Amino acid sequence: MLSQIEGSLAVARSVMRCRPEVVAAYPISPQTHIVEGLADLVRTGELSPCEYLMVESEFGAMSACIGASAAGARAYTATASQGLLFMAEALYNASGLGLPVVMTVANRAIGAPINIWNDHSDAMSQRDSGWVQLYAESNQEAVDLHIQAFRLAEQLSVPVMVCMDGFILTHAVERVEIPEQAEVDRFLPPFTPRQLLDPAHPQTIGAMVGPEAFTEVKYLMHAKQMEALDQIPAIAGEFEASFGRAAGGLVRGHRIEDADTVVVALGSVLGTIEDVVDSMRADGVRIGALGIKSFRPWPAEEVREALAGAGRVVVVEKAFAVGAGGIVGQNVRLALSGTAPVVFDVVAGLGGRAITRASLRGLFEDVLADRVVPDRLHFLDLNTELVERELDRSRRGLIGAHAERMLRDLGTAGAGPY
Amino acid sequence: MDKPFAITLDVGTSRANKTGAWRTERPVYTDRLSPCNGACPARENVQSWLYDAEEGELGYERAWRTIMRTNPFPAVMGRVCYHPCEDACNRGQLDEAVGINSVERFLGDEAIQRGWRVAVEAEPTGKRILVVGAGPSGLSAAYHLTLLGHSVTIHEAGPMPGGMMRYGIPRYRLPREVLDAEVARILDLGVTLNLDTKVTDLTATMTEGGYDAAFLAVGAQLSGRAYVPAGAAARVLEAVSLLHELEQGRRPLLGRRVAVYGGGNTAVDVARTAKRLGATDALVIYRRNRDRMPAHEDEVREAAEEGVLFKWLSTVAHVDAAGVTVERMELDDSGYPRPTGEFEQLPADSLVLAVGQDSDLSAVEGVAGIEIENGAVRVDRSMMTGHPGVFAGGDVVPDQRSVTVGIGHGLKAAGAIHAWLGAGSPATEEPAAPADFGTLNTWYYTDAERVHRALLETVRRRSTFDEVVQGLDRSNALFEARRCLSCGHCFSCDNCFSVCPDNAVVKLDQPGAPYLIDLDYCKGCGLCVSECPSGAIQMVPEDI
Amino acid sequence: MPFPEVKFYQVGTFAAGNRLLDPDRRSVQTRSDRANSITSGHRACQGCGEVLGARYVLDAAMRATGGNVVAVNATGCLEVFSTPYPESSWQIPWVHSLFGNAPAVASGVAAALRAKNRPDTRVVAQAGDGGTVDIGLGCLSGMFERDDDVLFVCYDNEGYMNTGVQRSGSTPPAARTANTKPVGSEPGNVFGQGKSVPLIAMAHEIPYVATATVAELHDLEYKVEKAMSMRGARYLHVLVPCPLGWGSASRDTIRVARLAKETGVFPVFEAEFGVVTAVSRIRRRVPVEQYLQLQRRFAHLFGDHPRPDVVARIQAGADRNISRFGLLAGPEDATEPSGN
Amino acid sequence: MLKVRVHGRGGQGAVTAAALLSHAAFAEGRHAQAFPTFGSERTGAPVVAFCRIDDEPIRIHEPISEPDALIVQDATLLHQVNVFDGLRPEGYVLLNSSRTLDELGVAEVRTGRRPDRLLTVPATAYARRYLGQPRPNAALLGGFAALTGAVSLGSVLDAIRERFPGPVGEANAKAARDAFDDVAQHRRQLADA
Repeated sequence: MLSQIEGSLAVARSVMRCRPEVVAAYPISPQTHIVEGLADLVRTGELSPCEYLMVESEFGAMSACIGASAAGARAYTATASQGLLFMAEALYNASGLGLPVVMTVANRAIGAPINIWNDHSDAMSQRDSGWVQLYAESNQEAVDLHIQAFRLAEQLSVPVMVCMDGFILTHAVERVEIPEQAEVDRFLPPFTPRQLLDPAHPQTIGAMVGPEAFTEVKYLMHAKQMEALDQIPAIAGEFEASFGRAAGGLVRGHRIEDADTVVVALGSVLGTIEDVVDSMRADGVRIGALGIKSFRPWPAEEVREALAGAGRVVVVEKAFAVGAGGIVGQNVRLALSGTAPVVFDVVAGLGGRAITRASLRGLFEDVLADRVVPDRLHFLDLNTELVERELDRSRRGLIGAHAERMLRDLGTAGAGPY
Repeated sequence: MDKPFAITLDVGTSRANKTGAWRTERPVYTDRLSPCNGACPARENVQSWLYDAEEGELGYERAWRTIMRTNPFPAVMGRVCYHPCEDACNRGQLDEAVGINSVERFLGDEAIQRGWRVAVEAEPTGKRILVVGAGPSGLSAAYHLTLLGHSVTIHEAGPMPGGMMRYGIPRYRLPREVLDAEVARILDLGVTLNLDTKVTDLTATMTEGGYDAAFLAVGAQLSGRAYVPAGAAARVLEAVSLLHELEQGRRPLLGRRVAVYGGGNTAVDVARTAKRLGATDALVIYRRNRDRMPAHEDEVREAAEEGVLFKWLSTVAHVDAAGVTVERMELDDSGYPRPTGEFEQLPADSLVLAVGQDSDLSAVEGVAGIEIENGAVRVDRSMMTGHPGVFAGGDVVPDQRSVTVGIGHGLKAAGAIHAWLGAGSPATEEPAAPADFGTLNTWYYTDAERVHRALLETVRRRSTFDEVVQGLDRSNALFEARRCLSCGHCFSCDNCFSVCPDNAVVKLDQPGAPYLIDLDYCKGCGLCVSECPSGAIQMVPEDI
Repeated sequence: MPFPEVKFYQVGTFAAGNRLLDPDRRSVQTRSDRANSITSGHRACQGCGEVLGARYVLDAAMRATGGNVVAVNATGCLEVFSTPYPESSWQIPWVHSLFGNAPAVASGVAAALRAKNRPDTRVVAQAGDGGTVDIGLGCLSGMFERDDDVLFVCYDNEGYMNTGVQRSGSTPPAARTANTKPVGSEPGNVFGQGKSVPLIAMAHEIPYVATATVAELHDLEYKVEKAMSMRGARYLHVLVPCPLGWGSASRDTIRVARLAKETGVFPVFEAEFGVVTAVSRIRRRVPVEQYLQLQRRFAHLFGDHPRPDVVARIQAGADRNISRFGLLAGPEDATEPSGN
Repeated sequence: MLKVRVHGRGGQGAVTAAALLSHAAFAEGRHAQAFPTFGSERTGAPVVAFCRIDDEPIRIHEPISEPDALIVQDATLLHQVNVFDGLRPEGYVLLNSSRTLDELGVAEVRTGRRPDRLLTVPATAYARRYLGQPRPNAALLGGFAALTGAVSLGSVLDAIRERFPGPVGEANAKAARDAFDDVAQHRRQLADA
């Protein structure tokens, strides 16, 4: 049904269509509207049978999902930011046990300093937790990805995270098509667990595994994610066939066929980037955009293939590895190793700073004009004056080649917005 | 279900891991010697028959038959035994000893009432055995020898069987119908009893009768000698003859004030009897104090209740018609009485001497090989005298003198005679380790106060010969039996099965062998041993 | 009322069973058909109190539910010694997730069973004291306050034994652990620390809270059976001596537990909806020394430089328990633990 | 694409206003995107919400810095924040006030702009009249429909009734209708002038 609806509520309805039997959640902005919506749906009986657990923490939320899933129930939760970190231990456990829990992450920055606005630091911090990570670029896609997520999770017995930008998507009221129950039921069969807590067939779940088999267990986890690289596009294709619209998949290109500059990004910023790309195309610039839909598993081959023809690759991401560089950027470099393209790492939209078309266009033009040093981390819309002042103040702490080079960068960067 | 590798396992698979390999010690089920059994002169397996009796109606007869394997006089024992078993009973250290004696009496009376009997199952051996004396020891020997298939003849000098059971123990402690019933049960097995038949020359009697072996058990029927200066007209009697007369229905003249000289049970019995014969004063004179008195404390207590008076630390210096002159004694450091030279006059119409008894050994005087020492016949460990084939027991051999001891001798001698006749080997089993209090885990025993047998009210005790001590009824006999701790013996409480952290105790549910240690898994922690209430498991080192 | 005394004069009340006792009055552990929820071959130390407690509790729960139990286990000795790949000692459905989340995992299992309308399958969650009173307390409180249909069992061996005997929130005062060594003016664990989770549980006013030890099997099984007859969040705190961590002889495990109760050091009671309803009275009161001297973790209080002052403080604590719970008087005299 | 910025104070429903507007547009089969300035502002603090309306799907996700229209729920904001920041020359302004722009001392906003697109409406007064409460949203949207024609009054009323079923919706609808007439008449006067 087509409706003008807030992203969070749309996701809540989509999750309802997936018939979760246990929802356990702990409130944290900007995830709250999703679980509030589900709580309502459970109370009104629209979602039934389903148990809604008001747990005492995100750690408890994920733990309850682990228990529910082990008991053969379809389990769902949602969180963000600090909450995701508070779950971290349980995330690894859910994936280690191969429990097909599905979780929405309403992406939000991580403190300190405390900041409730959007970026990808939370999800990126858990990129190695063994969870599949899918990124939605619109509320429609968020709705569609959840349906695919349950299918994927239960097909492979692997937990899946659907990432959607906090506030930007969760709180945006937009036109969204929410699938009918019958359609979803056709697409998503009932959950048949691979392991089950059942007095009729007792099993020991969660054994202690020593050096003799731990490597193999982890290898099999990895193999499962590699298998997901085939399942994700297959499921996306099936979804498009039965729902009549495209969503998900591994990567999605926008005007990359003949592009010699390709912007790589994930999440809601893609729409804005595509808008800039189109306007620059109108001016004759051969630029395109590549959206990463599945960050875990990392579709190295697909990325490599998509970027093969490009000379420049600009990775715009909403998180970075402090003291190292871009995270998506590093993965892109890995995918491109041994090939031509120059990769630019740009961090943007940290802690909710708006990523405007103006800034993006300025960035792309600078890149095209070789005003940006490749292979180094850049910060979009950085207040260079301010940081210079601050660095000056503590200059004593900054000596040595690396620090000096950083200052030089600031000097040059002072010219541009990044 | 295609469950994930390694993280999800099939149940119960750890049984493949044989943890028994960790063990340095292993638990072993064992039977220890219960203190009651160790203390019983009649060699009764008390723990075992109490175990049977715990079952109530279903177990009473089995319990009685267990007693009868060693002692043919349960009803008598249940009255006259001074029950050293109860003195030894571990429960005494917990609350109060189990009333073994009262349960035994209950079982004995049940048997008489219900007419339970034993039968000779052994094949006749064709051997003839002479038993001299139909007292506890002789009758016991006759009983056991008969059950072993021998043909037994008893020569009894007196007119009635029973010996000291009849002549030494007043009827108010042992009703005669009880004694007669148990004696009859023995005779009914086919024992020949010749009364008023005194053996004067044992070897002669044996040759004449063609006996293969003999058991001498004439007891100690002669009053002990004690010189007491007596004036003319002094009335002095001897305890044993007095009790004999009484048993034959005569009423000896004692007067209203009776003094009894001696500290043994006989002395007390005489005093209590005197009371019943109408004496207003019955006074027991003893040279030491109450603590050192040989008489059993129950007897002394009951006597006191009946009004018998005691004069401690006194010896009789002189007796005449006026009464008794006693000299006060004092105990030296070794507890031996010492004269003080202080004298006291006590009014008394008669003095009864109860200063011990001697055996009439004329039957064996001069028999080759038989040695007599301080009035007793020397025997070896198997109760055989220096004369091959001649055994002796009861009061004629140097040992404690009591009915129970005598019965024990009879049992032991019977086994020895049986062996000597080549029909079996003498019993030589290693005595098991004692089940002393420390080996028990008494926590597990429910608190339960002992039930005491009721006593006849003292008025009737002063005037009649009715039985003083009453019996237990069915319910409290069961209660008392169940107070037994089964020291040193498994009674299937399932503790070991329950407390094993490794499920290494297998429950077999078989009588006799209830459990088995599964050495594949037993780690040797020893919990089963510590938590066994009765100390019936012990740890033994593994040979490594 | 606590476990009613069986007036069987030999060993009716305290031993596991007795050949003459009606089978229904014997302990579940005496039955050849007991579940053996955790079976042989596990790697627990000799004389381990925890594995004993686990089998007692789960077998009783299995019997009470007709074999319809699902177990959730926190990280700790019990989990480690029972499930090293490729062998499991469990014979019932069992899941281990993490150290601090057993209560929440159990809540999830219970929720799943509710959603699947399987009310007959019951959930038992278990953890050591570390997983209960320390790292798991947040989740536990949440489970209590939601009144989820879970019986949570804490096997309290008073320390982090799996990691090498470190202090936990339930390590008693003066006890030696790897990080409370018997050195300094206050040797061993300091006084005034630690917490009573049973009382904390009572503060949630959940249907049932009880304490027990591995020394009194009937009492323990009675409490499990009672707990399984109820719905909602229930808490059972079982004292399980650890020969390794306590420095007691492996054969003394049950004896030590018994003394903990008989000294008053470990009060054994029941509470419903936040109110103490019954206490197991002390049967043969003994001074704390008898309890302490069986354990090397208290050895520094005796020996060459004895600390009667410290022992006196421990005795005082035991005496407080005795008067607070009325451990010498009848249950009706039990004074309310403060805070309720 | 029409880009609308709503200024208000926490609790006055700026976000709701933007959402209702997007619903009205959606009802007309158009694409609309309403979103708040995401924050943890508390009651009384100045807040902003946005709404984009277009005939094409809207894929951009950035705040609106150059609005085509402004809805100001609270005139006291005028001297606190620069509500007119980035307002396009041909832009619209609807101010909730019973006073005129001159009386409010913001006449200068007229310079280079069409005066008939810069109006005030006593939305709170209408709200008080029908709701008995100072909830100016519905009235402002009614007025906005009249001022810009971006959405029809009917769509606005539908959105309002959908959001607030029953009497509350009806009362709001009445306030919206009055504000619509008020603004429409006001515009005609200025157009004629």
